[in-house]
Formats: sequence, C-alpha cells, structure tokens
Amino acid sequence: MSLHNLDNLYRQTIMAYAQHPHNYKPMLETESYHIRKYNPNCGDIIDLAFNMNDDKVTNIHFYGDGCAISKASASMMTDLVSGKNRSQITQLVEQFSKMARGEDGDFKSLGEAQILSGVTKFPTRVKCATLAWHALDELLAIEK
Amino acid sequence: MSLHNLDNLYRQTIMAYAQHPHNYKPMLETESYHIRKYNPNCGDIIDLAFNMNDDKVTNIHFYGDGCAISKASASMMTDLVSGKNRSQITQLVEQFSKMARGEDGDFKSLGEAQILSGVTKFPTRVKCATLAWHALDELLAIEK
Amino acid sequence: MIYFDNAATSQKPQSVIDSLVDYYQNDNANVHRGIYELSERATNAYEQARDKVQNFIHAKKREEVLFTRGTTESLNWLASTYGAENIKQGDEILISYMEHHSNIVPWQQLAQRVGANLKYINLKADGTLDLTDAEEKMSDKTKIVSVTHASNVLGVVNPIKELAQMAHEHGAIMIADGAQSAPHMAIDVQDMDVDFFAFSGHKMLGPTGIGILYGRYEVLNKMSPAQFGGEMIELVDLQEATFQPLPWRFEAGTPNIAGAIGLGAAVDYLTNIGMPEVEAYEQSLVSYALPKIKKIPGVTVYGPQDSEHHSGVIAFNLDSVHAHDLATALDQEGIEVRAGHHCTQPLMRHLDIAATVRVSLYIYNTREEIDHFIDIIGKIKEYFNREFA
Amino acid sequence: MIYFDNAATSQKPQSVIDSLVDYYQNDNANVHRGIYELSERATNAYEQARDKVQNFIHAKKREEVLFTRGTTESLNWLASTYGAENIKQGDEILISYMEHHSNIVPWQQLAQRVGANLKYINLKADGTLDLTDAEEKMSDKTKIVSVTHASNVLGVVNPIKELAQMAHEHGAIMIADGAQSAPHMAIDVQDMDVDFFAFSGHKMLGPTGIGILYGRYEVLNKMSPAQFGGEMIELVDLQEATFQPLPWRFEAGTPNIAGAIGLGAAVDYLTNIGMPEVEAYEQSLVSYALPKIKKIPGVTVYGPQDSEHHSGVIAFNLDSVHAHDLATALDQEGIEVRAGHHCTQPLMRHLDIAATVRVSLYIYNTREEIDHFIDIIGKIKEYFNREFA
Ligand SMILES: Cc1ncc(COP(=O)(O)O)c(C=O)c1O
Ligand SMILES: Cc1ncc(COP(=O)(O)O)c(C=O)c1O
Repeated sequence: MSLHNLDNLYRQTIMAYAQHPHNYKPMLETESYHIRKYNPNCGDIIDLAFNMNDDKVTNIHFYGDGCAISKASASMMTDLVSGKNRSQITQLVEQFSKMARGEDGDFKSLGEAQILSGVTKFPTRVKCATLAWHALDELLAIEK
Repeated sequence: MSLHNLDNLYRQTIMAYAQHPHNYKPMLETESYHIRKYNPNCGDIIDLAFNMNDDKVTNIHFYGDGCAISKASASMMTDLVSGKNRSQITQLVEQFSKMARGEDGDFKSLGEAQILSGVTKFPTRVKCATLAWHALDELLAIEK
Repeated sequence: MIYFDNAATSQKPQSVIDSLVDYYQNDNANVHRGIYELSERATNAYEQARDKVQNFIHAKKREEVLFTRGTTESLNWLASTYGAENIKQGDEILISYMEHHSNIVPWQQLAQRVGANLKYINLKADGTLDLTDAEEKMSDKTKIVSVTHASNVLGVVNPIKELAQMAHEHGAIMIADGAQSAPHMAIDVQDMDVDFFAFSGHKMLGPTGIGILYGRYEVLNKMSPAQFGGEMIELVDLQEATFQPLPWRFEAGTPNIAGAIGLGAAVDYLTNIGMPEVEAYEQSLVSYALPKIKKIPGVTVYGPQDSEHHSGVIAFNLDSVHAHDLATALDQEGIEVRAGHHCTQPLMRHLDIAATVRVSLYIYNTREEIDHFIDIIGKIKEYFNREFA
Repeated sequence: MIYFDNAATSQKPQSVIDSLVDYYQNDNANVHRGIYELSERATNAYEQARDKVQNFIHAKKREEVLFTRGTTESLNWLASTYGAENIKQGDEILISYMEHHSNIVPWQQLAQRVGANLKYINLKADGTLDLTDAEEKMSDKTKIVSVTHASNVLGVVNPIKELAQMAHEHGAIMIADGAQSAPHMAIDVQDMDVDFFAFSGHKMLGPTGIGILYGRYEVLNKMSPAQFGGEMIELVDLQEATFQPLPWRFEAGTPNIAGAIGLGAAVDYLTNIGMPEVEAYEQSLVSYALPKIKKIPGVTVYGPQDSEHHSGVIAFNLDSVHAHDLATALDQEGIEVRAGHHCTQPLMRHLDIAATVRVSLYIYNTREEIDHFIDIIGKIKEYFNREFA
C-alpha cells in the first residue's frame, strides 16, 4: 500500500475541514456579493457569497458539491478573509496562487491554508484547491 | 541503368504513335460530338470529337496536352473505332477497361491497342491510358 | 499499472505501433498525387485501411467510409454540412439526455443558427432510453435523430435499429454516435439502417487523430464537402471549382495517412480476435465486476443494475468519498480511472450529480485486476473515513 | 532511393518516429481530462509541443498556437469562422496566382456564399509577386489578404511583411500560407506582422495529420470555434454552451495527441540544426542544382532563373519528354519527383502549361544525388528521343 503518499495531500487538518467544513451553508440570495464558479475539468460547482461592511468582508460562506481538497480550501479561505478588507484579501489571493503554482516564498500570512501546498505534488488537483480563491478574486474585482 | 524496365511501357509502337500521333488535330467546333476530359491527377487535358454518320463514327480526332501514353492510347483508339457503330465501340471500350484493370481475357479485338496492357505494371499511369477511352464512353452515352 | 480508462482512450497493441513505424520508415510519401512507386504504396496502404473499415462496419460501399480526426469531427461535419443544408427554422433535432458533448453542442449551434429546436429523449429510471418518449417526441418536424450507440457513462447500449425505423417513418435521418460501440461489439451499419455512424480510432486500439464518418451513399453523395483544397479537387477555375467523387471529396488536404494505416492495423487486430469474442469477454468481466462493486457499502452505480444489460462502462459514487478524491487515491495505487462529468453535463444534471467515478474495461483487462481494484477501494474508504478532527 | 518530393511530404527522422512510439508505449492516455498521472504526462507532452511550436515561429503567446490536421484545415477554419463572420457582400478577398488549391477554394466558397469578390495578385515574368499590382488591387473593400509565404512550384519566397503592411493600411487582415516556408526557414510571425499563419507537420519532418494555425491573440480571441464538443467546452446546458479560453476553444474532441508530440520532436530536430543553417544548406543545394538543370538542352525552368532568388523547389519541363513520362522514368531509376499541376491549376493556366516536373529538396539531400539526377535525365532524354517509327 502506498496510500501513505496521500498523506501529503490529505493532511489531517485538511480532512478535518473537509469533514466538518466551516462557513458551509446554502446561499441566502440576499448577499450583496455572490458568484457561482464551475470547474469544467471535473464538474464541481461552488457558490460563494458575502457582504461588504465598511470595506470589510462579512458573513462569508460557501456551498456546493466538491472534493475534500476544494471543501477544505474554501473552508480555510473563508475563515482567513473574514473581516479583512479588499487590499488585504487581494494580497492573500495572490499569495495563495503563488503557493499553488509551486513558487517559493513566505506564505505565513496564509495561516492554516499553507498546508494546501501539498497539492503542488498532485498537479491534476491544483484546480480543486484554487477554485474558491478564484471565485473570491472575481467577486472582489466587481466594484460596487 | 534499369531504364530497360521502361520498355514494358514505352514499347516501340507506343512511342511511334506518341511521336507521330494519328488523328491529332485541333477541334473544329463543328463536330456533333465533342468533349473535353481532364485528368485531375496530373492536369492533362484531352479534347475528343467526331461526327456520327448512319450510326457510324466518322472524322474522329483528338487534341490536347498529354504524355506519351495518353497520346498513343488516343491515337490507337481513334484509329480503331473509326467507322464502327455504337454497340461495336461500346464493346471495345469495355474490353480496353478490362485489360487496363489487369483482368485476364482475349483482347484481340483491340488490335494494336493490346500493347498498352504493359501499363498495368505501372499503376500510377493507368489513368493516362484510359483517359481517351473514358472520354469516348461519355460521348457515346449521349443520345442524339 | 491497471488501466481502467478505456472509454477515454485505449492502449495500443504492438502491431498498431509497428504499422506506424513501418509506414514512416518504408512507405512514407503523400497519397493520391505521386506517379512514383513510393507514393503508390502509401496510397494503397491508405485505401486498404478504408476497405478494412468498410468490412469492419459492414458498409455496402467503400465510398461510404470517410476518414476524419475522430467522432467529434465526424459529428461536426454532419452538423455543418448535412445540417446546414437540410435544417430550417422550426425543424426539430432529437438527441437524448445521455449524449456526449460532441453529440450535443454541434446540434445546439446549428439549432441556434437556423432557428431549429433541439429536443432530448428521456431516460428511464435504470438509465435506458425511454422509447415511448422517443416515439412521442418524433414528428414530421423531426429532421435528424442523433443518439449514441453506447453510453460512455451509463453502460447502456441503445436500440439504434428501432430508433432508425422510427426516424425513417417520420422522414428523419438517423445518426449513431459509435465512439463507445465500435471498439466493443460487431457493427453492422446496414442492419442497423443508420444514415450516418461516427467513431474514433484511438478508443479502439488505433492511433490518435483518426476517426470515421460512415454515410449511406445516397445521403452522403448529396452532401457538400466540409473542407476544401488538396486532393478533394477536380478542376479549379479562378472563381469556382469542381470536386472529386466520394470518398475523396470529403478528404481535403493531406490526410492523416499514418493514422489511417494504424487504424487499419487496429481493425485487423480486433478482427483477428473477433468482435463477438471481444464482446463476450467484456461481458464476462462486467458480470464479474458489477456485483462486486455493487456490494461495496455506500456505493451507487448509475445505469442498469444487472450486468446482463450493462456494458463495460461502470460509473458509480461512494457516499463517503468524493469521486476526485477516490480517483486520486486509486492513481496512487496505480489504478487509472476517470472522475468527473465525462463530457456529459446534461446527463449529470439529469442524474442530479456533479461527477462520478468511472471504470471502463477493454480486452486486456482481467479478473485479477478487478479483484485488486475492489480490495483497494476498501482500503481507500478506510483511509478517508477515519475521524480526522 | 533519392527522394526529391519534399514539397509534397518529408521523410521522418528516427527521433520523430521514436517520440510516437514512446508516447504510445509509455504515456498513452487522453489529455486534459484525467486526474491520474498518466493523463497528466500525456497532457504535459501535448502542451509542451505547443510551447515548442510557439518558440519555433516566435509567437508572442502559447495561446496563439492551435493544433489542426494541417495547412488545409487551418485555412478552411479561417474561411469558415473568421471569414463567415467578417466578410460581407461586396467585400474583397485578395490572393495570388501562385496559390495552392487549399488557399483558393475555401475563399471561393466563402465568396460565393456571401457575395464577396475573390481577386488575384499578378505575377511578374520571373514568377515573383507583382507588388504594384497588389497595391493597386487593395482597397478599403479588401478584408482578407491571403498569400503563400513560399510557392510550392515557382521557388519564390514572397515578401509577406510588406504585404502585411499594405493589408493593414487598408484595414484587411493578413494570412500567410506557411506550408512551404515553415519547414525551410526561420519564421517570425511577429516580425512579419501576420494575423494568421498556417502550416503542416508532415512537410517539416513531423507526422501526418497534424498542423498549426497561428493566430494573433486579439483577432483569434474574437473568432468563434470551428468545431464543438469534448474538451473545448466549459458548461453545457440543454440549449446552449460556453467554451474554454484559447487555445483549447479551438481543439474540439480528442486531438491528434501523438501527432502533436511528433511535431514537437520535429521542431526539436530542426531547432537543433538551426533554421538559418537549414536555409543556408538548401540554398547551397539550389545554387548547385539550378544551373545544372538549366544547362540541360530544351529545359524550361519556371520561376526566378537565378539560384540566389530560388528556393529548394525547382519546377521545369523538357521540350521533348512529357512531365509524366519523365517522372515515371526517374522512378524506374529510384528518383522520386512529382509531375503534374501540384494543386495549383490557376498557376498552371497562368503559365499556360498543363503540368511540370518538380524537384523539391530538403536537408537530407546531397550534391551527389543532384549529380546522379542530372546524369539520369540525360539518359532518359536519349531513351525517349530515339526515333521509334
Ligand atoms: C503552399 C501549400 N499550401 C497548402 C498545402 C496543403 O498542405 P496540406 O496538404 O498539408 O494540408 C501545400 C501542400 O500540399 C502547399 O504546398
Ligand atoms: C459517446 C462519445 N461520443 C463522442 C466522443 C468524442 O470522441 P473524440 O474525442 O474521439 O472525438 C466520446 C469520447 O470521448 C464518447 O464517449
């Protein structure tokens, strides 16, 4: 059995998040920011929504069918950015993309999400990890 | 030198006809039967024309740019069918096609044109030998 | 490695690879143009491949067999030529909920362009085609019925012959997508009475970049070429051109000569085994695999539940492990399966799922591989179902 | 055997053949779909081939490089997508008298369909493009200028950069047919400032069934896909679909994966030699061959008469031996040349001939081969010029 290779990807923290995702709840349809993102490679869908209060992200939550990686990533992401402002978040998104591309750097600011760097060893799964972050990025690009 | 292989194709009679083709003259535009046939493989063009007198082919002649094989074949063909009637000619065309396909048979009725059977050893040149005969066949199919 | 992704593409026997090498090393020349012997050899090999395919699908004439890049191109050509010339506003095109995107989107585009309507035949609870619904949805407005012969997800083989009869009664033509059937069962286009039949070489032991569009002579011969130039041409004037007869009229430019020759070698390989034998062997694998997969706790298998009615394509989900996580874990164990929507998004929505795992079998798979697979699935379930908190 | 028919198709180096065998034996899987490692390897190899081609033609972005079946398909796609979307009644399409059928007939068809006019740039007495005539024939009605970069008959290389500048001044797009240039000289699509550039793998040491359509990003990105289905798709609803970004939007269905990989290997092979070196070597062969051919009594060489301005394609006729008879005789001696219209019927009429013999050289040809060829031509002339009566 070489399933222990999987431990690089499915770290304990990741699996815990996947099994008990944070901020995982259906859309209310009243959020001021809402997007549905689709991973055409695999069919996974994610809904992401939040409100903006004083340039700060509040009530962020996500929903949808996704694999452990995408659920864990969305969980950590929503935890991380909650209460932060646009420019802080934009920086975090950039950091995460960099990490997911396998580039070197200091990713401390990503907190727990650093653990997702294991995905770089599974190139076909990188999109699972970045899907929620791309959704967030697109939402932030909308000026309201 | 293996040019002597060529002797199978460029027999003395064939080359004589190619160098001095019979019934080789420009179209008069007054013939009752006239067709221009084109060999798309190579670009060769043949004009073939004749009159019908009492169900007999008269004044048959051809013209056009063609290789030795096609000129010799047209020469022999025009000699052969001149003065013959539709049904006789149709039979000759069939005989020639059969010979050119490499089938067995008694092709005496083709006279000198039997010598063109050497073309079956040069599959890429079969169309050169049959072009004039196809032209004749198409003209005969027209009921006037 | 255990390769269970044959519905995506198959592995290649040595004889197919050798046929490519042999062509490139010994017969390499362009076709239909040269008057030298090498070119004649290339042309013969290319045209012999057409004859082999003709026999393989029992087409009446060799002219009915056109070389394309694959199923997708074959279907696109039909939409852009036959479709564009025969479908008018208000006409209907009938497909099914189990179609591959390649048999959906070309028709959507055509329908949008001319104002036609695209309709879908329903599926029954077991995933098979609802023939009553097919009958109801056909009318004199129906001009094209295009349905997959074998599903690339549900393990269903559709009754094309019956559909063709219905279609013809309504004056429609019948197209079958044979991408998943031609590799796995004997095909008789005359018996099925289809007007067109499309399939890909790479899924039936052949090379990539080559596929077939079969067309019934009477229909095909009225169709305009899909592409222009090169050997499909007879005469070119400055403003117009005339074209060669079938089949060359549809093969513009230098074709995939090596691809066609390789496909011919694949046909030889399959014919040597015998297509009924291929089908029987795969059937024996399915009857072995399907009950074992169904016995896994928490598994849902899509399509027919009895192996007798199930082809070598088995799509399923585990309630506790997402399809992608399962596929990644299997990959770690050297077992290659597909996870995702399998280019059948309308079917996925119809089934109300986002993705499935798919095992698809072929002649070189074995019971031992299936045993190992079942064993590993169990271990993976354990791995993921630990409490990680 | 002496192979002098490289303008039709080239021979393949061992490294190209090996790359195909290696893919089929070790990396064989479908691309862009699998989430297992084998499929990732196939995808990487396929996409790396795109990068190699990008570098080879100096494209700005990898997204500008699309895989097609070959030049003919590339040009057809342009006519059926860019053409169909941008050419209206009364618009003009400008090509030249030296085009290959593949760069004529697609435009004829388009012009006929939409009521546009197809015009031809004249040639000068030496076979080169008449740029004054080009200038005169361009107007604000001109929407597309499509000219071959290198002729497959005349041995002429056209000043695409100048033509592109003229075309752009009139608001037209510039398309270059690179089928006969990409194999033989360094290509810089940015420097030439073309909007589209088309070429074939099989003429540049690569496999059959693969070619390239380069498109300038800004133009390409506005173009609709030519075919639909498979991996070019993002989302499919029942009645409509959205598509992937460039370059995948244009690659419907399973592509010719092995073909792309083989083309990548061919690019590597040529790049290792260096394209300036390839061009210089061929130039040295031409300066050796052309004077010798011209010295044969009764010979007419078409195109420029000085080897400095003549590419490795030499078309000629003997006054005493018809082109086909000459080609057959050469074949008997193991020398493979082409005889015929070379898919350029309008050019043949322009030159007022039916056919020519054509010698076309490539990197593996030698001076010794040319010597032998000249020698044999002499013998063939003798053979045919006996008096047979
Ligand atoms: C100038 C030119 N354009 C286009 C083509 C067509 O190329 P292909 O047959 O590879 O599509 C050729 C080759 O025959 C050519 O020489
Ligand atoms: C049912 C079906 N139709 C069409 C296709 C498309 O085949 P290709 O990608 O070879 O064009 C496939 C394979 O992916 C398929 O399974």
